[in-house]
Amino acid sequence: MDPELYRMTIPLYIVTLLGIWMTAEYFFPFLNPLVPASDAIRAYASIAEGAAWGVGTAILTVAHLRRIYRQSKDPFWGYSVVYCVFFFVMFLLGIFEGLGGANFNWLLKWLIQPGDMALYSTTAFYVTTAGYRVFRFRNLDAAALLISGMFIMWSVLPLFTGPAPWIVPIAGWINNVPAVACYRGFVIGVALGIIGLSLRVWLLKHREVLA
Amino acid sequence: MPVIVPGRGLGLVVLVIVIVAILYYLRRAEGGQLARIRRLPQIDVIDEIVARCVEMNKELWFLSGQGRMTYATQLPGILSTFGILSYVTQRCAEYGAKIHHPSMLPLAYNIQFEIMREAYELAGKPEDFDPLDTILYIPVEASRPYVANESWRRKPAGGILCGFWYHYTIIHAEALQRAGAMTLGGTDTTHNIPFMVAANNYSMIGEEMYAMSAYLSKDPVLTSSLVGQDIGKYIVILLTIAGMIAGAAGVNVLSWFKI
Amino acid sequence: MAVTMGMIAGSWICIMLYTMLYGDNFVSRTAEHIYMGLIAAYRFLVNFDFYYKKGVLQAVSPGGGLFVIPVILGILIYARLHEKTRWVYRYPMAIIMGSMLGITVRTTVFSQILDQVKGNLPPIAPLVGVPPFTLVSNLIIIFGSLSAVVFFIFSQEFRGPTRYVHRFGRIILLLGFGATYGNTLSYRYELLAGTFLSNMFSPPEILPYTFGFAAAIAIILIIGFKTGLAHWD
Amino acid sequence: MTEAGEKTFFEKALDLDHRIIATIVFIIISLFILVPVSLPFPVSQYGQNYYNFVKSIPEGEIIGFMLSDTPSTRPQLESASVLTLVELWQKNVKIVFWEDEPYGPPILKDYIALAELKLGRTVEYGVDYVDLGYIAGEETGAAAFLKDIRGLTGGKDAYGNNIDSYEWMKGINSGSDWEYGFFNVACRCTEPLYVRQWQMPYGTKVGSINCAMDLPAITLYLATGQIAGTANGLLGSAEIEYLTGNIGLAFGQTLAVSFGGVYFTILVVLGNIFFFMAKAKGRPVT
Repeated sequence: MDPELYRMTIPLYIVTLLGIWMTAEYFFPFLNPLVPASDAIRAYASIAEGAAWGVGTAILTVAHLRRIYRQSKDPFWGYSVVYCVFFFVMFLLGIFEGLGGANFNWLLKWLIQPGDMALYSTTAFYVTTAGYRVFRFRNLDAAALLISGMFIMWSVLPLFTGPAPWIVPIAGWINNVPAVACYRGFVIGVALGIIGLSLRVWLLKHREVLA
Repeated sequence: MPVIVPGRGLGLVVLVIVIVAILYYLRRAEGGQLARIRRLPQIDVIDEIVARCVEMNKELWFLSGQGRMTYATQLPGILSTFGILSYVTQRCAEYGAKIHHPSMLPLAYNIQFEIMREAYELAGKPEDFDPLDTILYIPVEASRPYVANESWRRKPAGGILCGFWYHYTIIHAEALQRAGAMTLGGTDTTHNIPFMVAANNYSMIGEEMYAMSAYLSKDPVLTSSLVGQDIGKYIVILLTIAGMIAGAAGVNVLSWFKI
Repeated sequence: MAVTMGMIAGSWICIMLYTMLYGDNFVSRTAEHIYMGLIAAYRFLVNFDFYYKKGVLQAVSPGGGLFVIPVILGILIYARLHEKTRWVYRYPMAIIMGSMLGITVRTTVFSQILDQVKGNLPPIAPLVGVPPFTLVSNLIIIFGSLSAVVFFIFSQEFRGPTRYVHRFGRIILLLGFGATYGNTLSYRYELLAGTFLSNMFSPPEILPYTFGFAAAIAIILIIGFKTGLAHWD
Repeated sequence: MTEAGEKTFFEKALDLDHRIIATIVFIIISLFILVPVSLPFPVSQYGQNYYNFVKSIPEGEIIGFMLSDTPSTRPQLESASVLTLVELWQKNVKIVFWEDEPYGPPILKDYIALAELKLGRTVEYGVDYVDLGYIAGEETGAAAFLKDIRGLTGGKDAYGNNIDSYEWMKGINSGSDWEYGFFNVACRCTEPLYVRQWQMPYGTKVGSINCAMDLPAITLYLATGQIAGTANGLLGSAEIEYLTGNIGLAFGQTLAVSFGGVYFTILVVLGNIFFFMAKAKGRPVT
């Protein structure tokens, strides 16, 4: 038997078969007896995904261990030590203390969660600097971005709407008319793109989706 | 028992028309009649970015977004990156540009790893593929400081961002911009496409990103499938105008959607 | 409320992570690796716990025999790590991808195409019997969204009059993007203020620790940049 | 024209270093949070209506207060809730609390402690307020509770005392026994169930303390007057702080966000001025 068959072709056909089945079952009632099976397959898929995190995490850790091992080649190996210390502390706490353990939760509550909030809020800085770079009257396109962006921002800040209450209806109009039109067109385009891509995958035209 | 679930008839019709149109144009293209397709300028941008990286002897960064493959709304965006990744990696391997891909997708990481490894093998340079650096899994939350710091240090000359994105968009795109990279960004997420358009030098908006994988495929036939998608757009336009006129004439248009 | 070690740790990690805005330096690098180590382990544990509880435990429990399937699928992903069995991982991938892609296609047609068309039609966007201003707005919504659809057409070169439709579609798209940008902007400032408040400034007793540490970090960074240990450019 | 290699002031200003921009954001945000200045602050109609509603409650009235704040929404809603309590207790209003969220009871204790600080006196359990504890069951639970309080709670409060031991509680057994009520619903993003289960059947005048993202869901009820007023998220908290003269964290936060917006506006205006100045000098600018 050609190894290509069971190595590549059969998995690709599995994608096609499952895809057409799941789509058809939504439209045709005679496929209803198969619904429990397809629900089960989706449940199995999300359970199996849980196991997938191990591969990437292990390789990341190995990459850091390699940096420590090859000290001389990479001047940044010190940081890898920091990574490994915190990784193994968290990992071992999780294993021995369980996910609800006191120390595990302490790390979660006082390091991971504030860190996540801090990182999320850094977007404020990036949005400001990007805005400074982009919001310029270069041409009509940039002007469209600039005008609607500024009006919408002013409309939610009391310091602007106080002295100039007429901003609010303008911003409301932008939000309800051009923005709606924009995302309607955008979403329809995306939907057709999704159908086209899925069909190409099902027709085995995108073999790279399974590498 | 009805043949079709009530209320889903119109959807099925639209879906079938689009699928048949795509199949028709694909078959016609396989018969030698390639459809005329507008060339997207973004394709040349990808080549330009790779060329810039080769010229400056710096890295190209590929960022494939966040999301999980088990969520139906996020999967297509992730799938669309595979074609782009395959093309970019091959180009980089051929021309000798280094590519770095911090992948934030735990499951798709496996596929992306194999895509990149195969692309390097195809280019005949498997030794250039470093499994611990060319592609590296970075937990998605930690990718924010990672990209900001690491791009500042390595100063990549080019960046390509695509896939499904959360608020990370602006951080990653701005970080690459600050490092002096020329970036191309695209996503299908409504909340983050504005930042892709604003912060990157070039952008792929929504469907353009999906079309990209057809353009970049080695098989020129695939671009013809885009004509099938256009048929879907014409259906939308026709349906809207017909509904508008019928609605103005007093017809209850909503009943169309309950077929 | 007393200041605890935890509050100080939370405040300090925030300050350290914020230094990533000042380019690559040892403070932000250290914070990055602390954070990455913790989050990598945490994400792995949480997801593996899900796999173990929903998969392995259910499989061994009575009546859950079929849950052997996801357990095996999960293990097969790891086959990739060995050169000879590399191809095996495609099977779990194919099952995950296939089942989810079907769901996407079937819901996309309704939520992303038909519902959007419905939104352009009466009674949601009526054209008859409405005040003139609403009529104009509704016409802009309808023709704006159609122009935005036209913007994505690939099989036409936009020359002649169609060029203007294409252009109008682009302007509409950019107006919408600008609106989201503006909305997000104020929300992000609120988020920043909220983070400052909940992690660094409250309870007020923590202020000396926060500002003391921030000052120390600032001094360290200035020394670093002056001596060239950290790179300004 | 300057020499080719040398950048004009405008061009330099156009590539203003991002770190300077970021540092100023840091300074603005933390300054206004820590040192909120009292500026003439435009109070929205929502905030004014809510304040008027609180003011309209007569001295010594007995009211119902559903408090289900959560830790994540607390930064937004704390000020509005605490200051409402302060205003009420200044008028010796007696409050019956209950919570439909497990997070509610500990947060209530915090809020009462904070209100005591602001009030300058201690409030006494059983005299100023009674806590009926956590009522499970979301909408059905709330409906049953409002129909027959003693039936659902067994006549006991959160601490197991008989509620009839408090003289003023004797006449209270259903939603209709309160003329005024408040609900703090945190972020539910749903149609407000307390309008359906409390205001509509019993005609109680209710005020709402909710997150800003819930506003679209309740504007309808505000327009019809079914909700008498809303303290709408952080902005609502800031407005109440401003109106009651207790300028604090929420006001500072709103001020910080507003000044962040002012700063961004200034940046964009300057960016455009520099852009056209540089362009006028005939230099290629991006």
